[in-house]
Amino acid sequence: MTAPLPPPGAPLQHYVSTAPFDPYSVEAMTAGQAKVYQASQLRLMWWKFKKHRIALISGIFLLAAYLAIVVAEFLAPYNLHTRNMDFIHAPPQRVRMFHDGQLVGPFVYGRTMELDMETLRRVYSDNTADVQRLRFFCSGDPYKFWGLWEASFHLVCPAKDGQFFALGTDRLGRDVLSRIIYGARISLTIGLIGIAVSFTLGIVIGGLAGYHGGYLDLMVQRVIEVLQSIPSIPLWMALAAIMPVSWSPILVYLGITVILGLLDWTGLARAVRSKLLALREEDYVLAAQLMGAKSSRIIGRHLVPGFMSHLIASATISIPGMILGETALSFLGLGLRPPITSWGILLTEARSVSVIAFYPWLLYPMIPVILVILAFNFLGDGLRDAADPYK
Amino acid sequence: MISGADLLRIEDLSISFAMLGGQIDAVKKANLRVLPGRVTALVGESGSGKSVISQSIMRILPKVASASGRILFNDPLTGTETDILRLSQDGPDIRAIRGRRIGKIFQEPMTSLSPLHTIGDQVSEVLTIHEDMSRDERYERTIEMLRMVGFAKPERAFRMYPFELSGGMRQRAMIALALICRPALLIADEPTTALDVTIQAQILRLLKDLQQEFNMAMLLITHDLGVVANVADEVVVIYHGEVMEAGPVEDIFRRPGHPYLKGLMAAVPHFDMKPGERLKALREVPVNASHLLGVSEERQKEPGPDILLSVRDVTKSYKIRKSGFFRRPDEAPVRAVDGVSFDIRRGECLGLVGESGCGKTTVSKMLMRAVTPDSGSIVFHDRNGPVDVLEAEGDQLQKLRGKIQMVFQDPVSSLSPRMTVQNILSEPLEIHKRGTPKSRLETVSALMEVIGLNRRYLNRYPHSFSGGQRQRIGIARALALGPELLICDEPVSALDVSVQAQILNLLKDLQKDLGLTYLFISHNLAVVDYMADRIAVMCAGRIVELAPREILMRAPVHPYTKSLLAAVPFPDLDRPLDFSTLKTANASDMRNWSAPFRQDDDGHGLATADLGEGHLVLARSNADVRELRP
Amino acid sequence: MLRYILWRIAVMVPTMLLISMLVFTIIELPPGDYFESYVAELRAMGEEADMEEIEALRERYGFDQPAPIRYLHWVGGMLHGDFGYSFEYQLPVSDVVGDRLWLTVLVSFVTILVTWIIAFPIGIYSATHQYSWGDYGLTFLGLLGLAVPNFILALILMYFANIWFGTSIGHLMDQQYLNEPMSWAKARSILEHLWIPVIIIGTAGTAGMVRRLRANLLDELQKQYVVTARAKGMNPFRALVKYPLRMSLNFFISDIGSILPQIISGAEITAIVLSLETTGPMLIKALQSQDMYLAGSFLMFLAFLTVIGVLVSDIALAFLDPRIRLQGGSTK
Amino acid sequence: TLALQEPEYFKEKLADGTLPAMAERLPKVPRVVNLAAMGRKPGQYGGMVRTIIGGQKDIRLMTINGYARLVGFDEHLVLQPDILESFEQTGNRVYTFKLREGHRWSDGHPFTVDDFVYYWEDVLNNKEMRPRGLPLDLLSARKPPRFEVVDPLTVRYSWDNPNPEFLLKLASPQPLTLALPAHYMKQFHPKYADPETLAKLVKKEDTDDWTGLHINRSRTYRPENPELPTLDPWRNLIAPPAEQFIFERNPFFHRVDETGQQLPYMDKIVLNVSASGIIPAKAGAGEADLQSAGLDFADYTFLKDAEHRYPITVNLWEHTQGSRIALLPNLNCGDKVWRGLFRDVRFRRALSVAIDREEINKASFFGLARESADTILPQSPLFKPEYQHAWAQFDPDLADKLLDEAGLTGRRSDGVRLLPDGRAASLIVESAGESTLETDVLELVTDHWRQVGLALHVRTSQRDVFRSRALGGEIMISVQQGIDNGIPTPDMSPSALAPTGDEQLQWPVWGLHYLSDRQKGEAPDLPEAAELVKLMRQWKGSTSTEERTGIWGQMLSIYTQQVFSIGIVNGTLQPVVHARRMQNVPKEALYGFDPTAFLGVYLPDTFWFDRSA
Ligand SMILES: Nc1ncnc2c1ncn2[C@@H]1O[C@H](COP(=O)(O)OP(=O)(O)OP(=O)(O)O)[C@@H](O)[C@H]1O
Ligand SMILES: Nc1ncnc2c1ncn2[C@@H]1O[C@H](COP(=O)(O)OP(=O)(O)OP(=O)(O)O)[C@@H](O)[C@H]1O
Ligand SMILES: [Mg+2]
Ligand SMILES: [Mg+2]
Ligand code: NI
Repeated sequence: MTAPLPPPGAPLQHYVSTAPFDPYSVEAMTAGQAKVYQASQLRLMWWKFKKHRIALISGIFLLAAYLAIVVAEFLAPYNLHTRNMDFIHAPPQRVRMFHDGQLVGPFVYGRTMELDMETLRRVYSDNTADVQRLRFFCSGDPYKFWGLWEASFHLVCPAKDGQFFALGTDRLGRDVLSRIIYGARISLTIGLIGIAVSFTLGIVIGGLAGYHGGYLDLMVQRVIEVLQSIPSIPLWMALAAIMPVSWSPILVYLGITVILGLLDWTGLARAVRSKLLALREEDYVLAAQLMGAKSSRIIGRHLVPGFMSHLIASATISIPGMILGETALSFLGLGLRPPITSWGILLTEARSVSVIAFYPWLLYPMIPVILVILAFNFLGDGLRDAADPYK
Repeated sequence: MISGADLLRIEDLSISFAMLGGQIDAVKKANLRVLPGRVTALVGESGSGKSVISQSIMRILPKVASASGRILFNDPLTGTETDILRLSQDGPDIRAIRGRRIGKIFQEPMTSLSPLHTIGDQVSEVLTIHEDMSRDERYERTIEMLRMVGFAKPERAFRMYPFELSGGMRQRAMIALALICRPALLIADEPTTALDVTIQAQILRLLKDLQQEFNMAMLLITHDLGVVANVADEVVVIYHGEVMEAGPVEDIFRRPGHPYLKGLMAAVPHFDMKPGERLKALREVPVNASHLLGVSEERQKEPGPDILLSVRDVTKSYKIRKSGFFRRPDEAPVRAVDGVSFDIRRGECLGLVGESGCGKTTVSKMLMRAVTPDSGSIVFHDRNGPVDVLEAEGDQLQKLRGKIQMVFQDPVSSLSPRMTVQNILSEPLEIHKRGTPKSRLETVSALMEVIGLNRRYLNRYPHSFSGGQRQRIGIARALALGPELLICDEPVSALDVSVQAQILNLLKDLQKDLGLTYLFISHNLAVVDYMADRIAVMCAGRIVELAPREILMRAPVHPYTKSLLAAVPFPDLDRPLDFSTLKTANASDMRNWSAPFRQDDDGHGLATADLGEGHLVLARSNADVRELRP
Repeated sequence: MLRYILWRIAVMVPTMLLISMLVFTIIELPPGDYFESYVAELRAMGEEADMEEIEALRERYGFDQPAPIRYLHWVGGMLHGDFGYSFEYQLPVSDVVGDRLWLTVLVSFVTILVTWIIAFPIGIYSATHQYSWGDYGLTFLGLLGLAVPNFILALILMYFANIWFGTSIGHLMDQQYLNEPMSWAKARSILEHLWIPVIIIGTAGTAGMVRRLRANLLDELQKQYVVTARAKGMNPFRALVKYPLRMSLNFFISDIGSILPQIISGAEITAIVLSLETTGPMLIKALQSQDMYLAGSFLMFLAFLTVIGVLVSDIALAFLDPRIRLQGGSTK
Repeated sequence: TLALQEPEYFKEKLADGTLPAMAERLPKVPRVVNLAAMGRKPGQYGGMVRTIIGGQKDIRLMTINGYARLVGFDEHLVLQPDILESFEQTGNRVYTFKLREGHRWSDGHPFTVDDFVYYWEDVLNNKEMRPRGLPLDLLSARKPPRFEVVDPLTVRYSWDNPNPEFLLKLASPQPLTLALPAHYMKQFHPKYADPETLAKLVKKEDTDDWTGLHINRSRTYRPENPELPTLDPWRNLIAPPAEQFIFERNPFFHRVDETGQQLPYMDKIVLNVSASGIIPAKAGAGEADLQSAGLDFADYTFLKDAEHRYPITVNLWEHTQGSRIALLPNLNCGDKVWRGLFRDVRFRRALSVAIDREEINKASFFGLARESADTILPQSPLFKPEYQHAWAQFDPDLADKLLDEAGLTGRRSDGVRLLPDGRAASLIVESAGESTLETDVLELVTDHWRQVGLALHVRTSQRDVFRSRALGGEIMISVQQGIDNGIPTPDMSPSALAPTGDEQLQWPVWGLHYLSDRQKGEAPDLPEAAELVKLMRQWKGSTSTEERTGIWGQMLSIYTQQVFSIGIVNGTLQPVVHARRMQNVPKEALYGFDPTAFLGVYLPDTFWFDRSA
């Protein structure tokens, strides 16, 4: 029942609703509302996040990627170091299902290599008589799982005495696919650790400077200025010079991560600081202060969340920088060294015109980089939306 | 009178919000209309969907909202009828209407202005968009408008930033912004909540004038039934998104039909209330005060020093900027607070009233040490001895924070936009490490209950609440710690009278049960009258009069107090405001005051004169006390 | 404000001093000195070096003195415009740098400009059309640029630009214009070559700008004052530019200081791959061969640019946000 | 007599008389290069050659490739007078040089004995110029030569002790200087110049004193000073710093071909400074007309492919190094245990035979290289197959046995052997990480050595600091190329086989001892190394080729048997790109710094553009 309206311009009649009225009646909560009100904030965010399809897919993809690096040895058809001197610079092999019109299951044709002594190129051709069926959950190249346990169990292996180079081989005849899978270990972690370091520093230092202002700010600003003034390459070179050479590759890797993180926080700190300089004048900050909140709490719970979108965007944007930042180091001969590998190293190794002209499959490590970066960004989008109270 | 058409006709308007856990129907099939040149008042409980309706008229609902029904706007200039809901979201058609044909005063003026642009810029911008004017013309027009809404120095206000203005001043800037294009329809969402009664009267007058001169119609959303009685032609009463009662103002006031409306009328605080009389709220929520706030028994028993807080001679001035970026301030700084002294006794409620922009908020912030005074002292007399508020550090300060709490004038900006209500309310407890996560959740739920908000809102963010709901959240947060002194800066301005009654009763109960002390800042004199034991009147940074409630209300001495009392609107059709007297008197202008209260030319400054019975008044230092008595 | 600016400028002096110490440490840090490198290099070419001669050189350039004294000498020299001597080029540093400095500045500024010109519209578009195909598409493109390492992008662009357009490999201009004074033809040749490095260096920055601008705008677009602006009847685009965009500029402005060093750092490797006539390759080479005064001068120059950038950013920030300007000085 | 033909290039100058006619420009007896006899074709004048250098310093390639020397090698590495009309030597002690009459500097000023005198008296023996005395190359048994002007065209240098390296130094790619254009240099010398003008010049150049100025202006190896008169085939026109250097033909150059054309044929050489990384790309894009520097075997495929697109030809020349890549165990390593092992020949041999050279050859060199110890090439008259095969076979069992014998019997759980003191045997190899080739080879070697229980770690640092670190004993093993000159004749110095220099990373401390004439470093305490030093001294004192052949044989035998450096492959190939129209570029040749001076001994001044092609 609704209040009637008089025709346009006509005088208004006194209308009184006759529906029963109980001031205490509160509309009963629906089951949905009950669930929502009891939920924790994280839960709420998860619900909101779930609605973002692409973010969800990205999240699952990343999760899978991180799971994959745990069992890289198992997933990779070959060992990281396995070389095939007879299959140097072999182009990718196509996985086929049908041979002579008959379903054989996944297989590849055997390869024959000829040396073209005129151009000094290796010419590969498929030998269509040689059907090499792939094996699954099989025993193949031996490896040391996590460097600890000897094993030789693989998800997929080439036929006995056959080859399977899904993404081709490099200049030492190593399987590109396997190397990409192994490289994910470093590439997927270096970024996160680096970002964790740089974001912690950036937010804490920038936050304190921005929130407190005054002399603290002045000092912090000068430190940032000084750090920013030195282009990163000389800094890397200098830091790499300090890094003890007797370090194991793993330590070097950690060192590099930390270096990347240590050098990356300044920009963020400045952004945080200048944003906080403005935000700290808001009433809700004052309110928190008057409640007796410490600066850490004010920065962490009130100010930084207001800046979350920026932080998420910055973080997702920094990830490629971290994954690839190490390539710049490798480029200068300062980065990771074999036996460790990473996507960055794989790409650095591919840096020549001949690769682009003749062996483009060596550039395939770019694909996981792109996928991961896209995934992180969409994930970031989803997180942003989930944290956005207006959604 | 009947011009043949409604200026605005809302038919079957329903508005709902898509939220996690199901949608919220904020407005259900509402019908209402505004006649040209007439005022339709929309009254209703806090959270009943008034603001949402007003937003839908401008097509500025948030993205999550969806509206259905018809909103017909009949532009008297062109004579065409447009269904606003059919227009494209931000298309040229709707843009031509917004700001020019329909002006809107937002409920929360504090946050509705951009912090990065000057007031002048934001106000004159409307002209830039809709009128073809030169820069100078725009400036002139803006200055004039600012003056009309009560800025004493409009040129100065023109270049000020919103954060430099007091709450009332921002509201006036907002009004100026809405009116500057002389719209055919003004949607005023609680336009005078932050204004003292004299300025409120001035604004109401201005609106009336515009109404007459330009045939401006108005959709007035307000909780102040006094204002309704004074300006409205038709009234629509809305409750939970549904229209409960509608009719001409006469019918509504003289023959209220619906129990809700009757309840509203009954809940209005009035000046003739007997001591100890309670307001009749629509809903009574039983409160176990000590349990709610977790206050220890000892505190209730132990009396402590009589004076809780003493303020001596505090002064605060702000620099004035010239328009240029590089120029140094060359005018004398403005004294926002000028030599204010007073005491707050334990367990009392000290009312603080005064002109908008006179420094009330500044004073209260100084008590909290949110603003550092230029000079003066503030001492908090704790049970364990006095604490110098301005000097306290570390642990002492932390303890003090727990003992003095504040309800902010602007509820929107004082709530962290990215925290849910639950987090907001439990935060003070977390900071002071009270209780366990579970007990905190209980406390929070209980708090929600006493302020009349449903528990199901716990996981919502502040922006999704109505103005009044947010204000209550602010109150609940201030109460959470069970402070000894609660500073309330306009705590109920956004609440309808029934909820207001509920909240005021709660505060009273707490005062009674726990001996809470209040500094109660309000423009609503009836509320102050109901709450306060003593009342201080501020004007231009000074306390001009301070007296126990009865004395001040019945026998005010200071001319400013008198004019304040004279400007109170009553929710009674038989006691209309006399706009003609109000027009002439600029109540806060010292020159309009009688001689003993003016600063004279031969160097006699002003000093506080004691009239006995705790009645203090600011008068010329050589004035005779008897002379001051009326 | 004027006082603030003067004060900020005064603060730059100790900052620069501090930087100079850091720079000196960095160029001193690797073991050995230029003369070591010199011998090593001769040896790499199969040549032999006369040890006695090298000792003499060492003495001549004061390398037998302790580091602090050399530092003072170096800083003192710089103060009156003497940037030292490049061992590698056997010329005073100021002679070596030549065109490279302004070519670096050119590449950097064009890159920054292009970045902005592309990033702003796209950022605004992405924010206002969140989750549209355009948003996804542009995001994808931007991230693609970000995901491909600069040197690979450089190689690919260089290779295909040569094959398709016949652009000569690398460099900022065609060979015949090297050493030539500026002319229209030379300017054209520079423009023809400039796009490759600009794209390469710019891609990463653009994507970052777009994403961050988008994020900030998305936040601001929800604010009440935007609703107010809409209620005024403002054109949404103009409203966007005036209100939320200005708010979101905060991060952007605070970044100004670091844009230049970032661009220049990002450009170093690209410059090496493309063999650009900019300071990058020369700097890296100088660092590697420990041609310390040359490296030091470059670093100090870059540092100076950065410090100026930070100054500009600080002042711009104060311009932008009155809250910072009027209350920023206070301590909490 | 020849019918002289003027080059087109000087037409204008000849017309306006700024340049005298060719007959006057040439020495009375020019050096006539008989191209037909060399199997080449006489050419035509003209053309500009574009070439790319990896850095400004590389303009020294012009001096190297130009290869105008007082005495120089010919294609068959036989010493020939070049700038000199003739030379004589007696007992490797007395050297008499006869100049060509009428020979002129590139500015037209006569080149005479005065130029030798100036350099000897006012530069070499000037205390301010050379406070530490003469360069080592001019000393024999620490004593300087006597310098005499025999007649206006003849000078003589004579020592008391034999100095067999003297002529080799003159013929080297970085030649020993004996003369400077006195007429030009005198303006920078206080003995001749007006003190005030000189002071002004010094100030302008911002050098501390006149010596700096003099050094700056007289650089011949890096022809940076366009004003400095030269005897090279081309002279520089551009002063550094520059991104491009242009060299034009020297009108007074002393060589002619048999048809009476003055060499060089090609008028101009343009050197573009580029990052070394993109030289292959540029060469493959037809942007170089003659290019070898900056190209590597790995670029061959790309360059060959570019032949289809651009008018270029790619040839493969053979490197002259003893080993393209060699591992040098530092016998002066600071770590006692390691030092002991490195000095144990069994250990060195084990390291060597553990390497599967065939795999490396296949992977990195297409199987075209020669698996070999670090020694001389078959092209050398001194070559014997036993040097090549000495401990260069792949025999992991033997390696295991040798290692066991050397005392590395203990093994860690992962199979890595334990040192006598209980540490794991992990070798740290220093690499400059400059080329992927090095990285690849090291990666393979890592695997090979791992098979015999040795762990290898690669540490990358700047090559620049190798020497000082090796001297300080900080380096265990380093990777470098092997012996420079893999095609020696008995008359060439065998110094690379003995500890004679501190840049020899297998024994820098001993090398320093020899280099500083026993002043610094330590004497070799390994008998075989000491023996090598002894033989080296013998070679210096010997005067007959047979004796030298004998010494060479002994040294090569010791060096390879002792495996002082672990060679991997040699005879690797170097792509040399040239414009298809360019004639006289040998299809196959030897390529190396020493002794061929890269292209130098093949006389690039005789290359020419065939305009009809
Ligand atoms: N953005 C939003 N999202 C979800 N719910 C909303 C939103 N805005 C308002 N609401 C809900 O809609 C209802 C009506 O709100 P509205 O602001 O119109 O109330 P109101 O009548 O103006 O009250 P008040 O007098 O307190 O301002 C409230 O229950 C509120 O919680
Ligand atoms: N940050 C500031 N900078 C400059 N002036 C300020 C600032 N804050 C307040 N003021 C000035 O101080 C005066 C007092 O402001 P205050 O907010 O205390 O008024 P109020 O009494 O609370 O008014 P209202 O009732 O309208 O809220 C006003 O004139 C205001 O313009
Ligand atoms: Mg409202
Ligand atoms: Mg106020
Ligand atoms: Ni140094």
